[in-house]
Amino acid sequence: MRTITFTQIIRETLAAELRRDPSVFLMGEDIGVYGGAFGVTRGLIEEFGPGRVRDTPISEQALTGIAIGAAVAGQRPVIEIMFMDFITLAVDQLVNMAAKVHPIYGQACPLVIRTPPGGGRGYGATHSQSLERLFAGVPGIKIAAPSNAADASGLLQTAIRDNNPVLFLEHKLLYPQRFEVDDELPPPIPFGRAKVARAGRDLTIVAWSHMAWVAQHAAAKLAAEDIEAEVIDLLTLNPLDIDTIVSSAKRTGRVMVLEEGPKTGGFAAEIAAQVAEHAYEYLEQPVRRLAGADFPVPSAKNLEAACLPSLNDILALARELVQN
Amino acid sequence: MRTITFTQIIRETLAAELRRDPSVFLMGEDIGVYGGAFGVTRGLIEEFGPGRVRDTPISEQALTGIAIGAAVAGQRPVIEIMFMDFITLAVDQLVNMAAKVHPIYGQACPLVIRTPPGGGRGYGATHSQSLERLFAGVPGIKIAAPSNAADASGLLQTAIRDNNPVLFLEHKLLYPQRFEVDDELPPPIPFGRAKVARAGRDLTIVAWSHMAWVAQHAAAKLAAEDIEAEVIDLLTLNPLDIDTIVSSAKRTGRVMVLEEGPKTGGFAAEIAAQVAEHAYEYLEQPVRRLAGADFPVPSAKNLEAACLPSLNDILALARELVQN
Amino acid sequence: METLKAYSLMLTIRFFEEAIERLFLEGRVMGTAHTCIGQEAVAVGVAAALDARDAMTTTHRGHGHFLARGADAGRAMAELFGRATGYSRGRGGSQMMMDPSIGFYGANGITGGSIPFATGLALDAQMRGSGRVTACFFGDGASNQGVFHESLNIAALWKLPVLFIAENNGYAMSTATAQGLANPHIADRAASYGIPGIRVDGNDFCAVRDAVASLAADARDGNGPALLECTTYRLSGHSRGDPRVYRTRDEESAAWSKDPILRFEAQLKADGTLDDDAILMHRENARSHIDAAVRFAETSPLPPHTGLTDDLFA
Amino acid sequence: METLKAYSLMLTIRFFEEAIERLFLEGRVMGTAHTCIGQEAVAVGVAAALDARDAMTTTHRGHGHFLARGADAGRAMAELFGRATGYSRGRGGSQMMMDPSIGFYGANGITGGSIPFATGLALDAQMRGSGRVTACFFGDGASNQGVFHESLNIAALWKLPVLFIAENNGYAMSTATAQGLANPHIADRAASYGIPGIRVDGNDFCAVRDAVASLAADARDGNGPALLECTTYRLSGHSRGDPRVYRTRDEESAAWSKDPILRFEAQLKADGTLDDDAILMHRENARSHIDAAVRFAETSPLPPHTGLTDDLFA
Ligand SMILES: Cc1ncc(C[n+]2csc(CCOP(=O)(O)OP(=O)(O)O)c2C)c(N)n1
Ligand SMILES: Cc1ncc(C[n+]2csc(CCOP(=O)(O)OP(=O)(O)O)c2C)c(N)n1
Ligand SMILES: [Mg+2]
Ligand SMILES: [Mg+2]
Repeated sequence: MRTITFTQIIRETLAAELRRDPSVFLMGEDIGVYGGAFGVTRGLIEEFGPGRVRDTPISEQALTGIAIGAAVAGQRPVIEIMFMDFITLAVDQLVNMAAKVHPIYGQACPLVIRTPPGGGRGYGATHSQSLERLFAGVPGIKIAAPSNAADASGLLQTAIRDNNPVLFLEHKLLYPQRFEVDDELPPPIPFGRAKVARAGRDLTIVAWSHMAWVAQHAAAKLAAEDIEAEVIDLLTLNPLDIDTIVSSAKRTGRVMVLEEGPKTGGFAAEIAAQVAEHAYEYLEQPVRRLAGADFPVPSAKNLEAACLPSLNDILALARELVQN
Repeated sequence: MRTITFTQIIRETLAAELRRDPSVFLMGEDIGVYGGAFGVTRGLIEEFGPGRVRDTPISEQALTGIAIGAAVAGQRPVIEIMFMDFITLAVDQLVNMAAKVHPIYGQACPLVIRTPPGGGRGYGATHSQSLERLFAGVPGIKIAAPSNAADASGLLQTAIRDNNPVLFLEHKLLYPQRFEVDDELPPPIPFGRAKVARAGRDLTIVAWSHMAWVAQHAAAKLAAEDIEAEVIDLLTLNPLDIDTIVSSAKRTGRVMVLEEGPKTGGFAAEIAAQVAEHAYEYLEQPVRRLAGADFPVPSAKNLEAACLPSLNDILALARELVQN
Repeated sequence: METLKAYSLMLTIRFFEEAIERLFLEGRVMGTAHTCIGQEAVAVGVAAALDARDAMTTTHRGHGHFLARGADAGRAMAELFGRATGYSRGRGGSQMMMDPSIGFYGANGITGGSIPFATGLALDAQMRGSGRVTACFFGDGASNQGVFHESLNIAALWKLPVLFIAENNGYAMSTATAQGLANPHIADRAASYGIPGIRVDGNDFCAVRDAVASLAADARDGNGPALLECTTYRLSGHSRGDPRVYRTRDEESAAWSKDPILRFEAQLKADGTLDDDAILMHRENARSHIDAAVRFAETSPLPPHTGLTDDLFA
Repeated sequence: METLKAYSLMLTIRFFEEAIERLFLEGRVMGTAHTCIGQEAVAVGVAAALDARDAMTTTHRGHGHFLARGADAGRAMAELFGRATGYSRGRGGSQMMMDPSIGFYGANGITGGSIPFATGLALDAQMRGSGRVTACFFGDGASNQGVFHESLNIAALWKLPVLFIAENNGYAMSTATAQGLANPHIADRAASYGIPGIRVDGNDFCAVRDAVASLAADARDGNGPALLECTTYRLSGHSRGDPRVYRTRDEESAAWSKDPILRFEAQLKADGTLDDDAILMHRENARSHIDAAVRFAETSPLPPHTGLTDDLFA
């Protein structure tokens, strides 16, 4: 065992995949010598050279489209979009091209888009968004959203080996966090199997990415109050492992879905809708969503905190759920 | 009273607004002499000239951004995105700029984006999408989605007079449809008030845009089977009139939400989640969503039909709902 | 490519497109399509200069490019008819067909959408050292999309083997080139990226072929991309049902007098390659080729409409 | 704008930026910010050539532009401190401030995002006939965004009164201009749109001011947009905590020797406008101006964190 940051394990995983398969290459803005805005790719250009760790101009639309073309031609590009907010510039290429490659043309499109969503760093309204909602409703794009180092590695390996476009979320608050992991990188983790990160009988908390990490902290605190929360960490939003969620919901009868992005129109709604459809008679009360405010993420610390779901919000809602 | 197509009433409404307020102007690709891909603006350039009916190059991102700048400076641009699929190119400008103008900078941004979503014409996977889901989860953008001529006119007037970005959906299957309307254009219709398009006691059907039109046909057929469906036509998705939906749900206890776009990650999920939260004890069974397939809209007629929700699907689900 | 092969491909394209226009009018084909009548010399000129290993991307107006590259007319037609035998099994329609086995990577219906894709194919070729050159078609209108700028800049920076072929056919829908481009000479845009920008008469098969051959050789030698502007004219309407109010019938007649096929025929007659009989024969062959394609398409089965969602992912 | 006013604005900007770097190090300011040390002559040179009615848009590196345009340093600083008195009431932070009352329309943190916005301001000016010219700042890196191309094309087509001011400061984050632009002369890109493309030494206040004055007059006369490339150097790191591994300390020292402020001072001394005492006094005034701004910011109240969602829409 060893301790490693989320940043480091992603870097190691990228390095391992670059070594394993010559068709894997990285592309993004300032990912070479600079190592990326969050330092994830630091050092990789030294080992793999500028041909496989490609710095691009500031051209998110083209760099994404170029990756799609290269992917269809048989490469396995892993691109970095520096902040998830900038993926708005690549929506056309992802929605109208990448997502259509297999269903319409019958070709593979092995492409990974790594990008950090999320607030909490005071970066303001265009550097803090959780925009998985832009793609969660687009058939043809897989979405992985790990909450810890080991899962990030296993999921990233799967993403890179997958023959479809995979949006890979690396929440910026996770980057500096340290996790205990095996000395060896974990094996690939299959997509579409959610993880019961903590078992519990009193309520189910469904979450992904950084919120799944927060949820586990919340569950530990709740345990001290004799509330046993089951935490389901989705790992992937598409494919969605609704079965694991539903079977937990049937056992606990109380479900909270967490989401960092604004409440309205988020992916938590999809989960809530599916749970209600599939576990209807087992629910003691309606599925509750705890999510961000319907407002852009402001930069001032106190405003930002007010707009994002907090540990305390989770504790409060958990108590309310079990009391009813 | 007179009969008018959806296309015609939008054209008349645009003309009336152009006459009423000199700060209103139109901008889009081939909207001048050509009259737009669907002919909506035909004839307007003759009356208002090329300064107020502005043809642009094929540059969706810039034309949207230019409209935002002009709007903040005090104009009231009404832009046309020829097919909704192309709005993917303007997501950055809408999400990162237009939606932030008031909450962050405290300025008004009176902008209307008119665009036709939807399938049914065999246009294929990049000319048939219903992409309101890209914006339904973005705080700061209003969405109107009429299902008939009178509502389209009233909502469009409101949209143009609103001080915020409004995405205005004109489903392409509605354009040629004929509707009975008053000789005068109707008054503006306030946003955020859903319409009970048909009253009924047995089940509630929630829909918007073209699906709300189909829902009314379905309800008429169901009435012949003694099933009285209440049809709620949202008119606007944001603001969402959840109260009207919930009070209907409480009366009928059975709710179906229709959506043309793919089921997963759509706006129907949001409605289902909210109804479940607010009408929980009144529901006889879980809210059901009837939506498009999780697949791009194919071009072949039979494939396209298989991917979009049909009248018969609605009838079948309605029967199932009332039988349970 | 042999000259007569090129000539007969131009005829095939013309008759394919004419058939489509007819079939739409007759209601036998649905959806939409954009025909390239008048632009055949660009498609065939480019294809004639490429190798088998090379690649091509196209636009919404792509039947000509696809046929020039060697597509089966029957399967292309079947796609327009929405049949199981179509290149996209009826899922794609006119604007979305691909056949990597002949180096043809299609379009997606988004104006300009294939420009970065082509650039990515060229990146793949460079990484593999495959010697492949990619020809990327796009229209005058598409050259106003931001992704054109982004892609050319990157292709030039990385010296990727891609030829950007602008089909300046006078119009983007109803927008005349000079109404869409502040500087209507697309080739001038090459200077922004420090690459060659060349303009040729796109109705002259030989001029197109020779220009592409020379630029492709440069690209293969590692000298990077180039921008080739082919001036031509879209004799057809933009898409079905276009009343063409944005231009005069006089202008169109003048353009018809420069029909690249008649021009090529005259040239081939002048140099003794063809006589009137041979022309007739070629025309007849091309026509029956298309007739057969239509029959094949129309008698092909519909695609199965079940199980689609299971085929979403690779 | 008077010369001494310009000089003191340059000092104000420099000290504002230095204060920010210090405040970040001390942990008194959070989030992120991009300082423009070394680029003051561009900001002030452009501002000096504009009228009160004119407009300006900026970039992520925008404090200098804002102060040059007349922003209150205290309110700008308060925005960085996340206070209620900040230009965006603490909602925007360093990258998102706007003040239409002085014709300043901000940026949004998206590289290149303001280019079409500025074009839209110019469209508004043209429609009103207000005589307003808009100065649109963007970096060398931003000039690779597609929306740059789209916006310049439209501005040129419609002859909009907008000046596209490229601050070529040598780098886009870690990417040297020649690594990001296939042709590193941004001004050359003007040819694609048939507009003037001019390059000036951006560290020379007078050169910038004079170039802008002349182009602004042209734009006001209805001659349309122009592209002005101002070459300069970002003496600061890209943003806080940038270790600047992508360039050498030698290169930086060479650039420091071209510090636009020292240069301007030398010039003003040479022509007799300033002596050493006056320089000291100006520097001291600017410093205490910034000290006061920091005090104002730090003692300002936090913004109320309730009721935000009620203020989403206008
Ligand atoms: C992003 C996008 N915008 C608009 C359209 C609608 N459209 C289809 S073809 C076309 C004109 C394209 O002009 P050009 O690039 O010159 O090609 P041409 O049609 O002349 O072959 C337009 C506007 C589209 N398909 N995609
Ligand atoms: C769309 C987008 N892509 C990337 C970034 C990250 N980023 C911020 S500033 C910057 C460099 C910009 O370079 P340039 O335009 O030259 O301006 P400079 O920083 O040199 O002033 C980058 C890559 C961003 N903010 N937005
Ligand atoms: Mg054209
Ligand atoms: Mg720069």
